[in-house]
Amino acid sequence: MSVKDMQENWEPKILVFACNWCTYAGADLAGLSRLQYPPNIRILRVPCSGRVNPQFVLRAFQRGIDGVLVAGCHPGDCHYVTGNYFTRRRYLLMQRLLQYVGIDPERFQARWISGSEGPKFQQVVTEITEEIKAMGPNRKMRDV
Amino acid sequence: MKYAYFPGCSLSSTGLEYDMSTRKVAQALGIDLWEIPEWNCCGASSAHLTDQLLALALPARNLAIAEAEGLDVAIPCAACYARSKATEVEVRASKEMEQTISEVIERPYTGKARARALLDIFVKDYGLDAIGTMVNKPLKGLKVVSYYGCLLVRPPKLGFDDPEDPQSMDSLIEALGGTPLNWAFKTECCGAAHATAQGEIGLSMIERILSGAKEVGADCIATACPLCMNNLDMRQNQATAKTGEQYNLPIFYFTELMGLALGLKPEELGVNKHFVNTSEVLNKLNEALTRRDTP
Amino acid sequence: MNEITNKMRKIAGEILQKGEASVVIGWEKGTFWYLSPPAFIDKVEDVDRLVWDDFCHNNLSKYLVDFKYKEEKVAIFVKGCDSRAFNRLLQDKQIEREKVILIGIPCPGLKDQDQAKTLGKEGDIPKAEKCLECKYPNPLVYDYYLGEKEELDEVAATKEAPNYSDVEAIEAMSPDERYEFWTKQYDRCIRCYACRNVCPACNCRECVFDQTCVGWIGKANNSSENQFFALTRAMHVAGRCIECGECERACPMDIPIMLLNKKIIKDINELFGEYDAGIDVDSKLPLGHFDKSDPEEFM
Amino acid sequence: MKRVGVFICHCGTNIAQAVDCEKVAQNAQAFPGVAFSTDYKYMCAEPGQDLIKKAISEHRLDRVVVASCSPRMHEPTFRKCLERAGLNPYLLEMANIREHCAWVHPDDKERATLKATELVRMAVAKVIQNEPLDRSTIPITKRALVIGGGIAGIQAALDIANAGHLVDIVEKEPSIGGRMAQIDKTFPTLDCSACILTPKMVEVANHPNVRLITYSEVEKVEGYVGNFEVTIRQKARSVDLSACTGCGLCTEKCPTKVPSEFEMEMMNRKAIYTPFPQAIPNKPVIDRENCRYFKTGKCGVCQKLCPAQAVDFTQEDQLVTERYGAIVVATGFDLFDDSVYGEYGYGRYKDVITGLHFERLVNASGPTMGKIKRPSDGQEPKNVVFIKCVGSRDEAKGKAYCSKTCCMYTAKHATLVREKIKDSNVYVFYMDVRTPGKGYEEFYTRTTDQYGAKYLRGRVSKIYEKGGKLIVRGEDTLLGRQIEIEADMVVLATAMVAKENAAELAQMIGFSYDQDNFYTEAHPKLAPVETHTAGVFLAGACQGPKDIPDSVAQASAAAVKVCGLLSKERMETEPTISIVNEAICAGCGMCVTVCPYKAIELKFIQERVDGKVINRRVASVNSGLCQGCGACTVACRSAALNLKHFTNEQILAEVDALCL
Amino acid sequence: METIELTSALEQGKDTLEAIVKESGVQVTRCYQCGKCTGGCPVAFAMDKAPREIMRLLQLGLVEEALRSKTIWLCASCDTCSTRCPREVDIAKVMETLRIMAKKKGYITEKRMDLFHNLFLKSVETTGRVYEGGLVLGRNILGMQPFRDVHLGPSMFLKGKISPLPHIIKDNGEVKKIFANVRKRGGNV
Repeated sequence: MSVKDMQENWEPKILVFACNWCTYAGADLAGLSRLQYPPNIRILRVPCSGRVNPQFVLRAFQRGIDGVLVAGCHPGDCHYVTGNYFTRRRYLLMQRLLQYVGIDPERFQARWISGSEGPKFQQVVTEITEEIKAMGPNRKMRDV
Repeated sequence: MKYAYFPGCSLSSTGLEYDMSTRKVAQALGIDLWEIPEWNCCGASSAHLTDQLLALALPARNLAIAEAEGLDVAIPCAACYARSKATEVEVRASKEMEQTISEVIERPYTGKARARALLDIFVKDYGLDAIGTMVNKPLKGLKVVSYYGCLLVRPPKLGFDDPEDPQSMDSLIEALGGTPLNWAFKTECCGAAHATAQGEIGLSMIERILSGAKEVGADCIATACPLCMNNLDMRQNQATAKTGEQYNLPIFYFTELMGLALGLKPEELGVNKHFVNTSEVLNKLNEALTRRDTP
Repeated sequence: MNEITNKMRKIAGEILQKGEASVVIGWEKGTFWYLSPPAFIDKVEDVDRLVWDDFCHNNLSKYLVDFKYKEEKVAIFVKGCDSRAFNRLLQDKQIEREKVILIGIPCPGLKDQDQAKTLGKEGDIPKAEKCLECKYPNPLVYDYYLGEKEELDEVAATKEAPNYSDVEAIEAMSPDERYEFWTKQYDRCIRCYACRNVCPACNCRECVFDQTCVGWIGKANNSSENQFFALTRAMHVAGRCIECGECERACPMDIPIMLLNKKIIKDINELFGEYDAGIDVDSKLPLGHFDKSDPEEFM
Repeated sequence: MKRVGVFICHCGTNIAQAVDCEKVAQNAQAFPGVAFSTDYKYMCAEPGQDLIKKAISEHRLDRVVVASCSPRMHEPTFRKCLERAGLNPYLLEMANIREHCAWVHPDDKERATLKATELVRMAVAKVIQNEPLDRSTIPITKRALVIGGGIAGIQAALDIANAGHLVDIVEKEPSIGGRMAQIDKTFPTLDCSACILTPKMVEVANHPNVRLITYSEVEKVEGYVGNFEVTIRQKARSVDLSACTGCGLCTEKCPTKVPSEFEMEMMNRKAIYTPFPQAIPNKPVIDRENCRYFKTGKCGVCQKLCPAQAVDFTQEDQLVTERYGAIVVATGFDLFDDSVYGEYGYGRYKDVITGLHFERLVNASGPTMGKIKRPSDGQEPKNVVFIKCVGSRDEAKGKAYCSKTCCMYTAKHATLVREKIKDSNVYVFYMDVRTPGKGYEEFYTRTTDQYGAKYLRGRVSKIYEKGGKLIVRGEDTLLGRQIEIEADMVVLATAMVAKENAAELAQMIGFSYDQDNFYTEAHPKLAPVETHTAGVFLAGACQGPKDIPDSVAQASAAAVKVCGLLSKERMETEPTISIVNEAICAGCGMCVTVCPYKAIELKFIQERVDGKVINRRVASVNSGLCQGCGACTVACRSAALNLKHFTNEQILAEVDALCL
Repeated sequence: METIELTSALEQGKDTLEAIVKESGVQVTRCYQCGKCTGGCPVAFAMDKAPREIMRLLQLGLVEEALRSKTIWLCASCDTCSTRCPREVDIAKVMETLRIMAKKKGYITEKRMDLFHNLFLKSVETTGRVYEGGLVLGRNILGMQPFRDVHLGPSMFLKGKISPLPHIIKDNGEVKKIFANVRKRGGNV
């Protein structure tokens, strides 16, 4: 296979940290509603977006992930009352820091997706997949 | 205290006495007014109905000149204030707007120079207590209704007082020794340019305000807007002719009342230039003072 | 400076004499004239070792952590940055206020050690980079004070807006340029952890990077692992960094660590409102609380 | 080496038509730790579960991965299955290959199969790290607390008490009764409010299982479901309740007059007073802020005259701490401050009043003995204007929400005016008339048809005074014309808003509230009386605007939830909670500040260091309070805190497995 | 009474409506037709359509009808409506936008108001300021009301309130440039 072929056949792999109560349920709803999206995302279930340690994100990049999405309940709707407010602060900083060291902003994103937002889940992961596909494989921070 | 001074077009013609009294009062209080050299019309009340960018750009030039001088701008005319304030707020809200405006007027303006209503400057910056100590001919017994009109308080994000029941002019009248009366038409529209362009409509709006003031027993109306002054003073005759009601309500710029209370002569303030006779009010004030002087 | 050195020795002597503290932490002359490492004085006769000069770089507050479980009191000299570190440690509950005697020293800004080495004693040695933009050269908290009160006021009046031009220069690069820049830096890292060891914001009992069982980080000394370390540490000291610059000074490989810390400080200020770590002991850590009206970019 | 069993479900054709299940099962064989792998048509059905059980014993499996539908659907099913097979239920992981795979990727079997394989690989990597976890149980304190003694609190307390449980009511005011006591009549039946409320007040006061703690406030809440520890401040009443006979002599002789809050300040009360005649307890309280004795040290008339010697100026606030198994919050509502409407002149014009003023004006025991007189001059108003949605449905100056009750009480007020003043005219400015309640629409129809109230569709723009009349100006939007009405009195249908200190109480107990400070229910449809905090329930208008029947219904519902809880001896808790590695913990307390449940506190442990015993500060998780969100695990830099079942090791293993 | 064929009206008015929403920054759908704007409008008595009705027309896509109304020309820009609107709809801004758009389309239902504004701006452009004497004169002659307010003229003159000649600011090149720059950016002056 030539390099060109490899690039053409390349499919990005995207990790989605989804909180159990909102985004995971939103993804379930997308399924129940048979809303199609590209098969590039892998959901990792956590109780709350506030459980997502920035080190998990860094580790994923080290291991060669092409993109990471952290998703949780909308502010004010957190099952654990305040978890996502901390998520918001933490990842506002983290996002800027990652960009600062050269990670493209498309590769790390955060979104609020509620349990009733199946269509939004579909739309968000479709967009992210397309953005990352357009950029090609991530080679930054990769532990080769 | 020093401010850039933007008199605006009306104050050099129909609102001459507003300009005269403003300068005299500022002088008496020791406020330094630096007239913006070669200021231009702010565009009120036509530009914003014709083109939004023009409406923002015209006042911007004056503000930019003041900014270069490092001064905030004192604006007596309510309409000029509202238009200038709108520009200041928009420019401060967005960098993009700042750039557009600066390009159009070909001068830098960042929103640093603030548009300030003269009334607000007297009440907030100078302070009512300080004004009170300067009063030597208190407006004793003078029943005044404060007429703010539209543009000092609306829209709320530009105005400096409560849009429904503003108090600054009332408290100023009180500090001058007068009696501010509560009334329902503080912020009712006088018809603005309608009186000029749409006589009938304008007149009905004027009547409503005049009878409202009469209803609460006012001796006179205080205003901060040359257009309101024009409508209420110059056209009071026409209103009388239409309704048959004798209003006899002198209209004063609040600066004229300030000047009188500070002991300045009516002529210096331009009080003699009114259409509605002011002598009754002036006599009343003198009488009250004489009564006080002879125990 | 001599005057302050004298005062230091005098007060240290008194404190030890009276038994107010069992040890006084200060600086002494090191192997070279441009080094003034920390000194731990526990005998009155040793107080003359203490010095105050252009090279008293070490942030002494960090050493208080070593005395956490000792019963006796410790006296310590603090510059502006040492005092901010002290406040931070207090906030992190790593020390107790009443167990420490703080002796404040107004700091005129220290000199660059590396330059000193090359320029020699007689050379015109420039200020250390970390001291150029110092907002708080004077101690914010102290029990004794070895300067004039006026100096404090003067300094308070000349506080300037922080200069982020170095951070902005990197922000202005393209993502690939930025990545290249940082990779070049962290390729050099030997993971000696000197930055961590000297940092008063790094006050964990056991650092995650020492926890091999969990596998937070691999043993390999490569760019990827080094960046994982750098970014994780930057996040861990977010809101805690008091800008003493010790990490960068301690780094044997000259990695511009403060460029990461300053970026976070800049972002915290922009995102969550003005915050300087270690100024107000009652303030909450930027990542330890939230505001419902924080910027909303994740819709 | 762990022995993982992998079970791929076809879900009929739901999964199988988009994912090659057989292939996934084959692929899984190769994953480290997998000892057995198979696929089957319906894993959740009886035969499927049997298959799992059989495989567990035959292949000595100690971990199970089921790849099927969402764990939100069948995790409990398969956990039970493991339990029946003798395995700890927490040794299960699920890979969601239906909702997250087959159903969303129906047209690309190859890549869907690849994705399913990877999801299984992640689950296998995680399950290898799973530990057996045990659910623990905690005892339950058999007493409930009701905060607020209005109609909702009274109803909840009565229902709990009648079920045989002990219950305390804490009421801030000197008497129970709440807002309903102020109201004159109730819609749509026009029953006298006091006539139906007072018997309930008496019943609850006399109930052997109920204790009233009036003139008191909750000051601190600690603990967790089944074991709340509540500190209550009993404010100094200055009257010994056990000695006082309620004869009323003190009130009669007290020389100090104060505007009565109960009468909306349209009448005076004394400094020593009972808020209203039917108050319970019907014993006075001294308002120390206004009492002459407390202000000047002189007077003391009440004390001198009291035949029972019950007046005690030396009383002080008392703090009592009680334990409760459950809490019902029924703190009610406040009224919106209408003075923000400068254009309506509330506060400037005496005859512009609120609906609650009107309730007192029309009440037979109110300041006018039930004769409607306008406040300015005591004249009977002939033209009365009602304005609805004042403060409600108003994003600019008020609240965005509908206050729900105003349409009906305004109809009631209109009816009462027309009934009491025969030659009156009643105008009601409205935007919509909302009458969704039994008999409500009929009542409204009567108001217009039978009582002749004129309904005008439009929001009033301005009210001003002219010639002793209030001129009300608005638009009749159905005509498209400006209208003016010369009114003698204007009644504003004021919005219901959350209590001033609502947020404070919610933070104290630890549950959430919305942007308007109304308390948030756990689920708007399916858990409308629960909060997100176990053991804390909501009743009445503290949750959102409600009328009396809604409040009473919700109170009874909350009571049932409380009874359900109190009827158990012990309760089970989820084991997926945080744990502290004390050896690592530096005791910085970051975890304490981020925990939304106040489940972590710092404690001291003793340790030997260099031969000396020292006290070292470390974090400690209260397993009853921790809900397992994991916020603390990220706040802890040194990872001294970890979340069971979602440990750092587990998540890292999943990340690694995905990226292989 | 004419029946409105709503389906096609909505379709036809779509683009103009979008332009109005974009220009004014006001989401017309937010209006819930309570009428508080109209109730307080000081000029409503003279209007052919209440301000609320203008908003309704826009909601239904009947943009043409709104653009041809007298109301948009009679609005005195006093902002009472916007200030009182419970949903914070800036109705005055909508009126402003409609008027600018009507002018572009050549629908000038109130010629005298339009004339006034034209003369006003002409004066600003040529002299830098408004020459009120000229404004009154020009309006009368061009507006076919030659004798309106003439009785006021002499006394104004005597009181020094109208000068016989316009005041022209020295730097007027700058003001002219502002007009030119606005036109360059597609301004509607």
